[in-house]
Amino acid sequence: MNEFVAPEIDWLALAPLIVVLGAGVVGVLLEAFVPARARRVTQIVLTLAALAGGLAFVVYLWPQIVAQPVQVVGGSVTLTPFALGAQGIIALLAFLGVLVVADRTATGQDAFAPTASAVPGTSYEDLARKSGLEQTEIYPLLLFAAGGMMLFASTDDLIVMFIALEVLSLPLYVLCATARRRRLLSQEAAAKYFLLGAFASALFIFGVALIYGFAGTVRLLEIAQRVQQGALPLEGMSALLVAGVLLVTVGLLFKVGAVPFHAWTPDVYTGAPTPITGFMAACTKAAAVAALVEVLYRISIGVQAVDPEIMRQLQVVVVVVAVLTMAVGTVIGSVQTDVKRLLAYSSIAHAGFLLVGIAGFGPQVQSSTLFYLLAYGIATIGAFAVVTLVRERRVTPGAQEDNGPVADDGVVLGEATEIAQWAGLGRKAPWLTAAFALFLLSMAGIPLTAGFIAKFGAFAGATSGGLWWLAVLGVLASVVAVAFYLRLLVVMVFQPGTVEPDSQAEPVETGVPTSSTGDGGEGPTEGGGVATATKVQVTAAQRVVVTVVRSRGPAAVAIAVCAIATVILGVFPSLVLNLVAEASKFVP
Amino acid sequence: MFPWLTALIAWPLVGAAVVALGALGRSRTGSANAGTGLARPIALVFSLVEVVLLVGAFLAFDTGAAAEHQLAETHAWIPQIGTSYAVAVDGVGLLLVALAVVLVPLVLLAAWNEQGRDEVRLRRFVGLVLLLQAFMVAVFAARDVFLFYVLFEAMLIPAYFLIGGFGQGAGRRQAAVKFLMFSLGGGLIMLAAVIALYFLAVGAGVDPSKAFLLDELVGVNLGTIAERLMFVGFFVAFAIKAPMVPVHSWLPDVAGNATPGTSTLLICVLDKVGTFGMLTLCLPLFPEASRWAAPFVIALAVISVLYGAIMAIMQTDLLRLVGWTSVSHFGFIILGIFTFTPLGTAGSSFMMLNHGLATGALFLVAGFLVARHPERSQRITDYRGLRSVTPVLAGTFLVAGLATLSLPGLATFVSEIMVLIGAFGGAPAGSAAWTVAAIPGVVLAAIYVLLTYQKIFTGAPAEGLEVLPDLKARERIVAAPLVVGLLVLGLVPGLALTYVDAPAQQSATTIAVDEPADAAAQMGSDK
Amino acid sequence: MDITNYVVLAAVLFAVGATTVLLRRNAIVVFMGVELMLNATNLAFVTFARMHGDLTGQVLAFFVMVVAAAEVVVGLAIIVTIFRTRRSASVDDVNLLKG
Amino acid sequence: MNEVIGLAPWLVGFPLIGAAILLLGGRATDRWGHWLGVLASGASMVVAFILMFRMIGTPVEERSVDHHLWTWLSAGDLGVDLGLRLDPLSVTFVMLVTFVGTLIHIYSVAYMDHDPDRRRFFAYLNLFVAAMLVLVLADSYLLLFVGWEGVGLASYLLIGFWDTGRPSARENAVAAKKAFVMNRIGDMGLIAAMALLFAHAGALDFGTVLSDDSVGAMSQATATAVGLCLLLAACGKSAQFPLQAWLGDAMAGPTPVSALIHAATMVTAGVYLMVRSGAILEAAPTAQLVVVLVGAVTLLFGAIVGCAKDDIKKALAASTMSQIGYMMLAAGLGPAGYAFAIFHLLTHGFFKAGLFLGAGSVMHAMGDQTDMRRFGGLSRFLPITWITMGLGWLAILGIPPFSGFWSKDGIIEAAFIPVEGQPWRAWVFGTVAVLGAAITAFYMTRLFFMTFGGRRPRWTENQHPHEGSPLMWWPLVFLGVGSAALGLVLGIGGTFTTWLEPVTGHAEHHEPVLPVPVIITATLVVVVLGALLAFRMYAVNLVPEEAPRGSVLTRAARRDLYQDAANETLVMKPGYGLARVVQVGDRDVVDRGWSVLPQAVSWFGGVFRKAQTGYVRSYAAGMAGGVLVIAVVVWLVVGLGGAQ
Repeated sequence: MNEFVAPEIDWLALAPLIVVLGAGVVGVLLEAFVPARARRVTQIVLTLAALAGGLAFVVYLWPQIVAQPVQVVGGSVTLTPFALGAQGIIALLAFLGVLVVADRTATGQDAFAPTASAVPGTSYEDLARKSGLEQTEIYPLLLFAAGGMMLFASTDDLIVMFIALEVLSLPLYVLCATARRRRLLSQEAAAKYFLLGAFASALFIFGVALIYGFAGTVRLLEIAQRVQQGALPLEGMSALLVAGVLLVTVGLLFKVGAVPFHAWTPDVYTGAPTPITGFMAACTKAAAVAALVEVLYRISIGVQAVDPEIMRQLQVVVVVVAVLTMAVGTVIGSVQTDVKRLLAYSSIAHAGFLLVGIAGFGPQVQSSTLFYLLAYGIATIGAFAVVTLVRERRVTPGAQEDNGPVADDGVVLGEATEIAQWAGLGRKAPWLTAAFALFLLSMAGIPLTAGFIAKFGAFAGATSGGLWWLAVLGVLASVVAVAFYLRLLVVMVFQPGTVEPDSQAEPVETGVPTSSTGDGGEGPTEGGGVATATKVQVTAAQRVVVTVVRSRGPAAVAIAVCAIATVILGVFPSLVLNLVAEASKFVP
Repeated sequence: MFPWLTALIAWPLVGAAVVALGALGRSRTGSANAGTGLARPIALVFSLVEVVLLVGAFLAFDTGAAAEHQLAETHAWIPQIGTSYAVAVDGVGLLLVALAVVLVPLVLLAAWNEQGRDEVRLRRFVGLVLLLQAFMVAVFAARDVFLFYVLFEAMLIPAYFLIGGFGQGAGRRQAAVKFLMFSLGGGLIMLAAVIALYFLAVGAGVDPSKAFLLDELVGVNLGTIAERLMFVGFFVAFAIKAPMVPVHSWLPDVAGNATPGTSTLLICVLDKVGTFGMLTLCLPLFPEASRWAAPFVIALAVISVLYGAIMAIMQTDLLRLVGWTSVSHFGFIILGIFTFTPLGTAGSSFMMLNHGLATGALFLVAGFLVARHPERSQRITDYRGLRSVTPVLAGTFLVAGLATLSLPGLATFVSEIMVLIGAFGGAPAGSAAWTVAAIPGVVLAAIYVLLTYQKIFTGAPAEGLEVLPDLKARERIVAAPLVVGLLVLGLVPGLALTYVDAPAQQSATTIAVDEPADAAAQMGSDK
Repeated sequence: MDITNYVVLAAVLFAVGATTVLLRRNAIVVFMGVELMLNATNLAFVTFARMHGDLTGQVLAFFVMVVAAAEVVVGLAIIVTIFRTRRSASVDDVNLLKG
Repeated sequence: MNEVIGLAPWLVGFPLIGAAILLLGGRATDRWGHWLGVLASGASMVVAFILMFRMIGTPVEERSVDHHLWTWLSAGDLGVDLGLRLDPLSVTFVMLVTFVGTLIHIYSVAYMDHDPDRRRFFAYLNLFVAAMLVLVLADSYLLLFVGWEGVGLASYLLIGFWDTGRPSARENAVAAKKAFVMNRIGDMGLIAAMALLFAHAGALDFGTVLSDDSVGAMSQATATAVGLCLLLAACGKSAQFPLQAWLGDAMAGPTPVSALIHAATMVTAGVYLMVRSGAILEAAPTAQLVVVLVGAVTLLFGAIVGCAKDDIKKALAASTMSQIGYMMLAAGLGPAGYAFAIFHLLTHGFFKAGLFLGAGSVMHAMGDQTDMRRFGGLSRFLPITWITMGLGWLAILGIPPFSGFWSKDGIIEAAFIPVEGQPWRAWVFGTVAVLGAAITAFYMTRLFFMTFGGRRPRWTENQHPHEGSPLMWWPLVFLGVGSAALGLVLGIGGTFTTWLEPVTGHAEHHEPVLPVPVIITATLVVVVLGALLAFRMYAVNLVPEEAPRGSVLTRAARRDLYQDAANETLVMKPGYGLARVVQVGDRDVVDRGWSVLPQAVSWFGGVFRKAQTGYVRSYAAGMAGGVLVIAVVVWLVVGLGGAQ
């Protein structure tokens, strides 16, 4: 037999991935060896360091990859400037996301359950809470997810892509289930995400199988090559390719959150712990879109020359999905009453805008997509970070509503996510509101924010591909999207906050299974994260007011960075545009 | 050469930054620093220095070549998408910049006591005003389509907050949303056209790194259909901004709910971007499409003239009324622009300035009036017989009203008559007939102005209004420059016409360059 | 026997799995449907590998198996947690989040 | 001429400065403001005299001078200078305006003595004089329009002078607004005329537009259109049919205002415009005919209304309307009529101002009473007023040798001049003119004897009529002398006609259809008959204190022949209806139409969100269905595309 040949591996090119994933492994070990008190700090430091390291390696690698893209491990990792750019964006966004995750706020509690496995409302849970347990495993999970995403965006091999998909998804499923409050919702979100995610994975991998059947390989570039050369094992079975690519695309579109594979998005975004939602919305979208672009474009390289028919079919798929996504995202978004849900639909709408750009199959799409992902990700993480700070607080009658950090009386509860509850926020927390408004404006694509340059790029992409009518549709959808961002803005900035115990009178919109209802009267001792599936029930003597808790630092830093970046990217985007323009090569 | 335009743009930004320091702090009424703060004086000083800068710009401007775009500065901004920071003004642009610069200190003075004494709130207010000013100055100076678009949209945001956050009507939030939705809706349609313009221009051989520079784009043949589509994209945005019937619905709500100062900035300056855009973007970029659309546009313009005036007559709310009069006046401006005669175009350009002064005066004086009412009522019928109570206020109101109805001797008359006389001989089909149809607008104007004056100032003083203070010194200082300006420009309009005449000649020439022969024949038959 | 029959079988199994996902209420059974889809894929991989005469497909099947196993771990954990909270494993009972 | 032309701007300048000082000076000028007003007007009059005498001393062909001040408006193809044109026509007007104006200023010092706002009154009066002088001195239609609207503004301000603090304040204000708005309706005509003229000649100055070249090149249609547009303007300003309704209400202003603005000067501006634009009208016979028709109709209209009015000022206002009808009629007759139109304008300016000031004197004496049925027998108490008004009465009746005879007779004669191809015209309009003279005699005699005649006074006990101060009656004397003598001075030997010839052009002599002596005699006969009838009814018979119900015609005339009702029905109501339609349309169609968009989005949002059921299985079904749908779409689109 052949002699074993040690594979030549360009470890340096793998460094960003190795750092992040390796740190994840280390993090798991830390759980075992570091004492409980120091565990959280250690984990945070490790996680941030790993992501920063990953980012540093991306920066370090950048010039040489731009000069010469490489394929590592036999093409399993194909490091093109585009992929590297995507890795960098994911690492950066993950870094910001982790900052938000790490913030315990002035309440001293993070957003995660002390023990996620405890049944909500049981004495075991109370005990865990009282003894101050913390689920520090979330940090390695985050690292795994981030690593998976980075790999997802930088592979040419469909099976590696599948594995990366699972590596990024599985931690997210778990993370979704770990919310400290409203745990029923959290668990439900996890279950839905998991079942639908698994379903989508199955579709994806079956698509891979069909492509394999058609081309005899699962390497995109090889497929393209073989199609071009006509060296196909099964002649005349291009239907296999179309079906395969369709299914693979569906798997990716699921992660992107495109209609009609979007249904999980609002539910999961709402139910998951808010910092995780921010992380997920920004990073997963970045990874999935990057992967989608790679798959579609590499396939298109192959089929464009040989079979324009298939090319057209591909384009039709993207166009149809883009139109549906924009329409559904904006239209349903316009009737939402929950901030997180609204942001979820906003993320669907943005998936649509991204697809508009991609559908053009034009030459600048790679760079404009990367810019879009960055702009959108920054605004999204910032926005969800703000959501984590707007809380309900239970006060006893007669207590003054104060908007400062936690006052002595009253107990800070979960996030106040009803839009109506955000009334008067501008008065309570002007800086926070200003930042949030900035994120909304960026998402709305108002000029002088990053979102505008991004949207311009996307629509320009469609127009350059001849799909000017799609750009017009995108513009119309933007108008609707603007409307719902504006609604939130109006409530925050212009409406006076109500001091009346409104939240008590508000109908509890979700059905409350009695077994899991939080305890109304019996006051949980410190901090009182009542494990409840729904809005907090308060007794008549108490009322719930909306308050803004002070960040302990990390989240504030994240918000500030996001806000500044949003403005800089909007006013002076040249530098970043230069970078992403260099990244517009994804074929090694 | 000193970068006058950049200075004019940057200076208010600096001012906004200065007053904004701490503007986002907590708002607490009655705190120690209430009313003692420096926000208003600082902003006023900034806006006055801005006037000095304006004088410098005027001195540096060569009136002999008013059709040229002067004081030009061009720097690459986002070369990847071919956009530059390119600013320059011709005579029209300079006058509109002047309008923006001059009105801001007056508005600040007029609103001196309007926003209460909470320092934080005041800082926000004056900060937004200065920010808006910077954007407005920039948009009139922009010579890059992308830059123009960016500013066109960006200036909506401060305006939006000024309406929604500082307005005095109960419906201010809805008004702000309506304003923003209409404007953004139009703006986004324009965005599609802007993008298309870029690709078509690059396709037609324009250097991609300069593909948004107006100077590069003018004269590029884009193809008839594409040109028309893009014209529609631009025009819709401008028509909404202008505002033109039937996309005017946001205006009365804004006028009725914003503070008079905000309305002044918004309607007297910001909305000029609509007509300015038609003049400096639509016409030179899409000459063929402009000619194609002109009959339709003229018809809509004249309908706006009459519609706005009729609606003004029917109003019961003083500030809404003033808003409606603007719909009517903008109709005249658009009529002048789209009949492509040098005289009409010059008249429209001049009218943009005059309307700013006249309507600004009317808004501000109406604001003074409303501020005197114990309940700050805007209902016209809540006032009666104030001529004997506040004679100076009444007189100022009347002068502003007469300027609104274009009384000869005031600047507004000169521009209106230029538009009418010019438009009558316009090239597009039906110019003459539509112009004649617009003339009754002057009668309707007399009705809405004098009816309002009659209701508010004549008869026996209304109960509770028997004793009101007359215009204070501060308020007189606000009104005086506007009134003097209207008078001086009415008697010596040459002061301003020097600036608008040459651009108008050039614009009319450009549009007529490849004028087909039948249009000339049309012109003859109209006579 | 024609080898394409295996491909057809794989497709049928995949469809059965998908139908299971769509029709069954019990979360465990739904998840089993997904597993069935994955295994149908495995069958397809192996069949195609045989058709192409290379080993890649067979190797890929291993990857899929591993992934399926990992999914089981996480999935069952989530389902069990929910079951413990709600005393029900029906996917139709978890619809607090909607709209 | 040229050495004094530099003074011309001061004609306007003095009153304008006066007005500015009085308006801006505020209360500080209250004590001496009225004298400043008089001074400003007087200074202007002095300048006017200087200019007139210089002009008389200038050869005829050099009497028309354009004085350029500065380039006013230069844009596009239009260049309009701010310039003054001095020629016999404008100087005539200048004299009338400044002389009568100054007299009325002086009169007002006393008349407005008790009014706290006297300063403001003088400011407005000065403003009016300035604007009126701009109107007549302008050397272009555009500048004329400035004066045109300027006098409208002054008129508006003065009609509504008492717009607060009196029971009738609101009515006064409404009257003022009505005057301005109806004037504006006329102004539309002037704007349209300017647009037409600019389109035709590319200029708006008289020198170019009215030149033979320009007029000669004008098509019949254009000339007619311009002529009719100008006529519309004249109708508004001069209260001619159908825009006559504002004049009666305008009597709400203080009486000196009625005398100066609504009798002597402003309302005659329409005639000035017609005469000034004579060249164009002559090129448009149709327009000329309409002018004559309007004049004739108004002539009768005013006369009939005048017969029924019991309010002395309204009766005089109707008379004014009627007299201007004469002038308008004359102005439509071409060069033969122009000079007499202006001549009548001039004499009318004197006698009508005198009559109004006399009426003001009566009112002053009677405590602001205007109802003639409450007067009677005043000749004993107000002898100066009685005599001066008597002179005015004789003048308006056209009794030789009083001034009205010279001018009105000229018009009547001109009306009888035949027009080629339309023989009926001379007869119809001549007859109307004579008939008008008869009715005039009736109502003026009625007015005169109801006020001064009668056997017993009809006023109440506590009224003690007496003459006002000399400031009031001296102007009356001047005007009375003018009413008596002006015609004689200017009329004999056609002095005035010759004076105006450089402007109006030489009129070919045409014989009227009847011999001139016959016309004169017939006119005098009917005039005397009319006067005697009125004398019998109102001097011999007792005048009832309450107006009798009267005939249908009387009642109609009292209500101004239903002019307000007609306007109400024909214009205001439909107009308001239209405005309501627009208003409702804006709210329910346009505004609601736009709000449908967000509503539709919300509705769709509500529908679509139902698909988000919360059930995992439905989500999965959605995904599976989505795959199928997309596959089908791909197949359809591409399949159909491929089939092409």
